[in-house]
Formats: sequence, C-alpha cells, structure tokens
Amino acid sequence: MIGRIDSLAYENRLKRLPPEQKLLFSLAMLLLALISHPLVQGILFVWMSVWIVVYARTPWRIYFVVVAASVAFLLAGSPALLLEASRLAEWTRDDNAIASWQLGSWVVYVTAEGLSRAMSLAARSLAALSCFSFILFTVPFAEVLQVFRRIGIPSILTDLMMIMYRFVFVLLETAEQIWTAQKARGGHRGTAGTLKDAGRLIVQLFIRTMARYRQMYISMTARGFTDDFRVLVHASHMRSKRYEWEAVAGCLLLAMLEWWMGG
Amino acid sequence: MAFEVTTDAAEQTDAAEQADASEQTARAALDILRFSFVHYTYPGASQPALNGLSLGVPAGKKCVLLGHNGCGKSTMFLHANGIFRPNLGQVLWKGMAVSYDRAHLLKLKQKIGLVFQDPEQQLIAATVAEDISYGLCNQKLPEDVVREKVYRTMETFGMTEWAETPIHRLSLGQKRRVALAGVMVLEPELLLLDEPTAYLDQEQMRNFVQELDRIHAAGTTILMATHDIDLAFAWADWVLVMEKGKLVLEGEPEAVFSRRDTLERLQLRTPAVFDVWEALPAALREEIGSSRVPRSVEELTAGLRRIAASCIT
Amino acid sequence: MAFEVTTDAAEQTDAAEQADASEQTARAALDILRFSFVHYTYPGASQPALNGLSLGVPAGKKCVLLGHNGCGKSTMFLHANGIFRPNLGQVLWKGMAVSYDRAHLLKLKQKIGLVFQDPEQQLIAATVAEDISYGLCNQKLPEDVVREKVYRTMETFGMTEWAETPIHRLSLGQKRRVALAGVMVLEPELLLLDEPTAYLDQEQMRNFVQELDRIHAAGTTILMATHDIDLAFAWADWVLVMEKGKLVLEGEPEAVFSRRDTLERLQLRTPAVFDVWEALPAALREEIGSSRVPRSVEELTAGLRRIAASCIT
Amino acid sequence: MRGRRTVASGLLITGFLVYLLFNTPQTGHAMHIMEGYLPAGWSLFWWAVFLPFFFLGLRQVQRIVKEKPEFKLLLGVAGAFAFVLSALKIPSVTGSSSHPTGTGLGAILFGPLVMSVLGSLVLLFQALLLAHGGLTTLGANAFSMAVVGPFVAYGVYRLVARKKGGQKLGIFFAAALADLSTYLVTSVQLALAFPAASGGIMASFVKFAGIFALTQVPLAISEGLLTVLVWNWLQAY
Repeated sequence: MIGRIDSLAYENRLKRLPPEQKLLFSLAMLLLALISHPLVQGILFVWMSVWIVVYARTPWRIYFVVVAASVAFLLAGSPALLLEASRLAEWTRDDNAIASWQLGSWVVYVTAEGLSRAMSLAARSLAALSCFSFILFTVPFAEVLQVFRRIGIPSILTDLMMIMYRFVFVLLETAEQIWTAQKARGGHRGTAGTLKDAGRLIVQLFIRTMARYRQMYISMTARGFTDDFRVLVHASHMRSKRYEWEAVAGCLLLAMLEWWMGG
Repeated sequence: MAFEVTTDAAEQTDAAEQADASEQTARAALDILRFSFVHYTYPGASQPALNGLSLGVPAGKKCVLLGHNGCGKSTMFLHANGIFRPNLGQVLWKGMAVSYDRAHLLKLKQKIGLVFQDPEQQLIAATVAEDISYGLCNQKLPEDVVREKVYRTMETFGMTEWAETPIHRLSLGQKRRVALAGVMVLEPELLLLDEPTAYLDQEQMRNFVQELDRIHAAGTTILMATHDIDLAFAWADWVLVMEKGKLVLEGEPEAVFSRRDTLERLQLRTPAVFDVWEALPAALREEIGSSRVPRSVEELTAGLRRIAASCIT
Repeated sequence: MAFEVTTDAAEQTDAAEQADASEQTARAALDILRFSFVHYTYPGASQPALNGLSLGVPAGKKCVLLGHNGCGKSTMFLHANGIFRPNLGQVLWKGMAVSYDRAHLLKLKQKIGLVFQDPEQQLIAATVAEDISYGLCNQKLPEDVVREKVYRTMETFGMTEWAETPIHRLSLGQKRRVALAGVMVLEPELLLLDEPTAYLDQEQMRNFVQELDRIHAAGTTILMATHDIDLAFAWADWVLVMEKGKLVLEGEPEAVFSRRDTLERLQLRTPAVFDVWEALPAALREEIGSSRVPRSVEELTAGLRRIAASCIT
Repeated sequence: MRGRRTVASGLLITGFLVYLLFNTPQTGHAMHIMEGYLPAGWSLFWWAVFLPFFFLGLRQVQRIVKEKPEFKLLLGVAGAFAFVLSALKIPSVTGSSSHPTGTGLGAILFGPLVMSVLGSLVLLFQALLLAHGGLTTLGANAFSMAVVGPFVAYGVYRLVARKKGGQKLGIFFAAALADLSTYLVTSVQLALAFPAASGGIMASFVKFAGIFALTQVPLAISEGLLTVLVWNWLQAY
C-alpha cells in the first residue's frame, strides 16, 4: 500500500485541477458528512465514490481495499457498540432488547437503539471516508504541501514535511532492501528469529538514517543552506468549468436535502 | 555459438531456429539454473519487470548478465533464489521446478548465494565475524560448527584481522568482500552478483576479480550482472543480454559481441579490445596468430609486442 | 608537460625542479582554484585526509581527478567550496585566499557547484522543479527571477516534462541529471563532480557525458573525480592524480599516462587505448599519422580503418 | 422464541468470526480511529485538547532550530524514520503481526514535547499516504499517540532508569507502557463518544478496552522487547 496511494494521486485524472479547489470541496463534503442524516450520507458516499473511481480513474480495487479496511475497523468496534450487559437481577425485558443471551448471572443483549446507533455510525464513517479518500487519491502530497505554504502554515512545519516526504521514500527503499537481503540469507525463521531480524533492520536503518542525515547536511550546506528550506512553488493547474459546476451544484443539492430533512 | 532470442521470427530462418531449439534442449540438461517463460509484474506497476524470460545458466561457467538499468536483472536475481515467485512460468534448479514451501526455499537460498549491488543493504550485524555467521546461524547449525566455518572463511578471504571490526568502519572494497564472504560461507553452488564492481577503484576491483576467480576455481558457478563491458569480455565464459524483461542474446563472449547490429539497437557498446582487434589490419591479426579475439588489453598488447619482438630478431 | 609532484627529491635534478617551479608560478595565474599546502585531519581520525595538498585547477579545462578510494578526493571537494576549513595551508579562488565569513562563503558556494556521488544525498524537495529552485531560493532572489531561471535550466536539461514529478519516481540516471541541474542553475564557474558515472548504464553514461560537454562548451570549468580511466583519457584536457592526501602527478592526459612507473606504484592502470597504441608496430602508428595518441577506441579504430581503406585504393 | 435466539446466536458467532478474520491484518493500525468515527463535537473537542501540546512542542522546536538550523533536518529525517518503522511488520508474541510505533524511543531521545510535533506529522503522513486514521479524527489520534504516549514513555523512563541498572527495564517499560497508554486513551475517547445504554461511559470503556486488549497488549510487549533489542544493538555501535 505504501507508495501506492502516492503514485495513484500523482497519476490521477483530476491532477490538473487546482489543489485548493479539490481540498476545499472535499473538506466541505467532509463537514456535511459529519453532521447530516444517513440518507444524505449515503448519497454523499456514492457521489464521492464516483468522483474517485470514475472521474479520477482510481482503480476500484485499491479504493475497495481502503473501504474494506475501514469496514474492518467498524466491525472491530461493533461488539462494543452493540452488546450491552447487565446483571440478571437488574435486567428488565422492556429494555428494547432485540436479542439476548444469558451468561451465568449476567445478561448480554442488543438493543434497537444500539443497532440504529451502529448503523448511523457506519453511514457517517463511510461517507466521511469517501471524502477523505478523495483527497488521498486526487491531491498529490507535493501539492498539499504547496497549499500549506500558500495558506501560511509556519515554515517550520512545511519544511519538516518536505524533508520527511523526501526521506520516507529513501528510507523505505533501504528498509525493503535490508528486509530482502535478510530473506535471501535465510533469515526470518520463527517468531523469535523474525523479531530479532526486525530489530537488526531497525538498528541498520537507524545507523543509515543518521549517516544520510550527516551527508544531507553537508550537501545542503554546499547548496547554500542557511536556516530555511525555501523552494519555488511551481504549479501548472487548469480549472474545469464542468467539474466546478458539478461540485457546486451537488453541494447545494445535498445541503438543501439536509435542510429539508430538518437538519 | 550465439543464440539471438528474438520474437521477430523473420530475422531467422526456420531451419536455423530448429537447430537452435535442439541445441537449447541439449544445453538445458547442463544448466544449473533455468528460467522458463517467467513473467513477473510488481504490484501496482504498469509494465512487467520480467516478460516471458527464458534463460539458462550453464553449470561451472563464469557468466555475465548485461542490460540497461531497469531491464529486469535484479528482479531476475530475486526470482532465482525464490524470494519472488513468478506470476507465470517457472524457475528450475538443476532441472527441477523450484517448490515454494519453506523447507525447500531455505535449502535453495543456501545453494544460491546472492550478493546485492550495495553491500550496505546486505550487511546486517555489527562486526565482520558476526555478519559472516548470520547465514549459518539461520541454518541452526551447532555453535562450534558455525565458529569453525566462519574462521575458515575469514582466513580464505584474508580478513581475520578485521574479525572484530565494526562494519561501518570498513572501506567500500572491504564491505564488498565481507558481503561476498557472508554468502560464500554457506558454500553455495551458484553465486549471483549484482554489479559488484561499481565504485571500486582499480586496486579494489583487481582484488575482487581475483577473489571471484578463486571461488570459481573451487567449483562455484558464477553469474554477474555488470555494466562494465570490458570486464565482461575479459572475464566471462558465457554472456547473457537482457532487455525489457526478456533475454535477447546469449552465447560465448566473442559470438555475442560480434552481433553488432543487435547490440547497437540495445545501445550497448562492444568491448574496446574487440573493436580494436576488428579494426586491425588483417595481416597484423594473422601475424599475431591468435586463434580467438584477445580478451583483454593485456592479451592484445602482449600479442602486438610479440610480433614487434619477432620483427627485430 | 607533466609535473610529478614528489617529495623524493632525488628523483629529479635541481635544475628540473627549478624549471618546474617557475612553470608552476606561471600557471598559477591561470588556475581558477588552487590548493596551497592544505592539511586536514577529520576530528578523531589518526591519519590526515589531506596531507599538504597543493594543486591547481586550470580555468576553462575539463579536468579529471584520479586516485584510490580514500585518497582524499571527497575531502578536497568539500574544501573547495568552503564547507571544510583547512587545518593548515590555504585554498585560493582565482588567486585570492578564500575567506570564511558567511557572506563570502555563500558567494563561493554559488560560484563552485558541487555534485555529490549519490544523488539521493543531494536532492531534498518534493518535486523536480522545487528541487532545482532550492539553491536559487537560498540566494533570496525575487520569485519571478527564480521561476525564469528554473524554467530555462529545465529546458536546457530537457526535463520540463518531469517538472512536477516527485524525486522518488525518477530513475538513477534522471536523479543524477536533476542533481546536476540543481547545481547548474546557479551558473557556477567551476563544477566539481564526484564519481558521476557509477552505476550508470551505457546509455545513461553517454547522455551524462554529453550534458557535461555542453556545460563545458558554455564556459564552465569542470573537475570530475572518477575511477573510469578510459573515460578520463577520452574526456579530460588535464589530469590530476592524488594519493594519501597529496598530489602525485598532474598534466595533460598523454603526459600523465606515460608515467607508467608512477602509475604502477599507485596501482592505477593506463587507458586501454593508450596501451594498445603503444604496443602497435611503430610503422603502423606512423601510417595512421596522428600527431597524438588517439583518445578513445573510436578514434583509434577510425584511424586503423582509414589506413585499411587507403591500402585498398 | 427459541428459534429466534438460535438465529441471533448464529449471527453473533458469524459476526465475531468475520471480525477476527478482518481485524487481524489490521491490528497494527487498529488504534487509529478512522475518519468520521467520532461525532463532530468530539472531533472538535480532541483537536482542542491536542493543539496546546502541539503548539508548545512547536515553540520548543523553533527555539532549538534557531540555535542549530541543522536540527530541522535531523527532525525531518527522524520523522521519516518513525514513519518507515510504523510501516514495518513485526511479529507479535501471539503470532500475528503488528507495527512498531517507535514513540517510546523517540520520546526518550527527543523529549515528549518535540515528539508530539513529530508524532503528529507521522500521523498526518499515515493518513495521507496510507489511509490510516483520518483528518477530523487526527486531533484524537494525535492526542493519544503523539501526546499521551510520549509523555508516559518519558515519565516511566525517567522514573525507572534512575534506579541502578534500571536502564534496560526503563526502556522496556517506557516503550510498552507508551503503547498501552495510547490504547487506553483511545478506549476512553471511544467510550466518551459512545457511552453504553446500561453502565454508561465506564461500561463502554470496559467493552472497548476489552476488544483492543486482544491485540494491543501483545503488541505492547513486542514493542517493549524490540525497543530493548534495538537499544542494546545501538549501544554496541
């Protein structure tokens, strides 16, 4: 998955649209997703998925993996949301239980409210996820960084992010290489062996990271580093009437629907 | 003999192809490692890294693998010892299809030693002796056997005096040799090397090649990927050329490098000695009277000097 | 002319030394960069990395620096643009001693471009265009000037289509070119390159050398450290050889490579073409009639073919 | 009545099976609360709790950077290192795999406030490059992982390592407890947002904590062991 989202964002069909527009659009939708009714959330999920899979041409398999991972999270939390427990003595049937099990002196049961709460939570989460995914798959990280710079995020943060972004891929490659080399030398045998090998990898990676840092400091000095990492904000974007129209109209329609439903 | 493995059938006559095919079958028996129509695409990549690769590594030879960066050499190496598994096609070790269960894979990894391009990525432990022992420890051998093997290997490689040296204090040339020693301690039957001479200076290079010759003389088949055409010509018994995940040319060095048209298409140059030899006046070549193209500058200049000397006498 | 800079005075007569000395003074005026008796020892190291290094880089030439790994080449580069400061001795830029205050250093770094061995170490920004702009932004130039210069440079280097590509998606050859572009955008007068061709394949190497020739033709002095002796001979106007933190040999390529005894002591080989040329029968060399040793295999074979053709006619 | 009960029980068992099946590969990131999971009010609340720590950390970073500009580069590199660590699969003592967080080591090396800045950036990267966690829930996630975790690690390390020969033990507990505290805080966050019908917040906390204990306790032990291993090896260099 690592690097996959990054390269898809870089190759997506909506890459030419100004990143500010895309960010604003998805954040507005995210907000709506958090506060609206399940019906609106449902429509929102479908509509954003269309943006992601149809307009941006994100492979549906990848999008599905992201959604499935979130469903797994929802499922993981669902027992806590659905199951209620109380002492048999204190339990009364009229708790709206739609199912119940007796475990010794305890009763475990599911209420109608619990079920509807879990359902509405799922609707909200999936709608929000689709808005969030739209940013992931259509705005390359470099452009997120550019927007951060333009809206006045402190340079210390944007600098750190730039350095991190650059090094994440350098170090990932190194880590992968060490991992492969360990495998090639017959490593990763059993849990204890694998844990040890992971430790070795981390140590190697740490040493190499420090070496990289020292080299990078020297080469940055050679390039005139004083205290900042200022770079040119280079962007060649094109607005699209068609997409702007659809985004604005859709937003308005959904907001109206929400208002009409008594939001 | 040189086989040009081409999809453009028009380039060859059927008869020649059939002859090649039968010859290949005969050779297949002698190959220690064979790739048969192997396809592999990295997850998320649009282009396959191996696109129906078929090749054989003849047992007991010093083989060289040529090709541009990105032609699939490293991917091929990772298939050879079972780290990657083909999407399609198969890898054969001594004529048997590689099986991908744990036990077999572990054995395969011991029989096929892989030395990576960057020694930094391969050296795992803190000191030289520890690192060399890594592969042995993974085989769960008794400690005294491990100790004995490590010492013996360090002696052969002449590195006993650095045994306790931390890896990061070694020079690049030394690191390369430790990486090699860490693989050779497992006594593999086939040694795969990915650009082992990059960044080495003349002296380090010479030492490294000597080491390889010693290893080969002791009975190990070697396959080395390199960009150094002159080294390839001077050193190899057998040359393989890959492009875009396929084998495009294979054969003895002279045969391969005489396919100028193909090499030019691949933007590979020919060895300097080879070019000079071909450009020499025919009379001179006859006078030198070597039955084959000299493999190295030393060999060529020795030949030239010999005739100069004979002119004087 | 070749100067062997040796401490073993017995090797040379006094007269010759004096002649050399006066010649060196005359040349000093032409040197864009000069090291004068520079000593440097890394903190904690027992051996000095530079041990009284004196050398000059002649203005407007394509220079090559040879020497084994660890001979002090990289340390010398880091002294050249003022990142390291000599323990003893001085560095002169256009005849003036380098001064180590902030403002001067920043100017010096702009005039002396340094391209490191590993491009990963030099590239910092998220995309190609951003990275190329980094050095300019450090000079606090107005944004439109930066933009214009970045665009012009990307165009000259033929990389406009990758302008917005993240660095980690580039190939090694492309990364090397971006690193070079990021330095050249500052229009340095002297370009220092540390082993720029390692790991490159034939095609990438050819492109890179073409790029360097273009940069040189546009008026930049180049000093390249390399282990590739054949490339050095084919490409350089001036060759410097270092050992153990000292200059041991300098001069025009033919002169330097004819000092076989010294090179052998240093365990450096001579260029293949050079060896072959020297071994050719004298008659043949005369027939080819080149006034100087051919610099590359192409030049030599072209010469040989020419005489072969003239024999036929 | 009995039929309905059997069906319900069957559903419950299937649900648990699906849960275990899907959840295992995710364990390492199970503690990132996903986008949209928290109601808007709680998202905002956790952002408000998290931001003061973040700003304090940022001020400290800026102070150090002013003196030593190269510290910026070092921090960036360290952040990338932490991100790459979190993408590694390490075997958990139960046999499943998980991902180290490196929070413990980071807090010991850089101090908890600096780590809160670095940790939040790592979380942002995990959100944008790996789709783990989310934007609205970033405040809650950052509070548990980049604020509470590092502070606990730092405090525990200070407390235990002060005693003679307690360094290794200190490292182990710092790393393990940083993980555990993160998981407890996340459970609190979820419990507050979703109180149980009977028993309220406390009951809900027990339920959430119980679920994640399955994966998080072994993970915390693995992480503690791993951190000690790494620390020992680093000492050898």
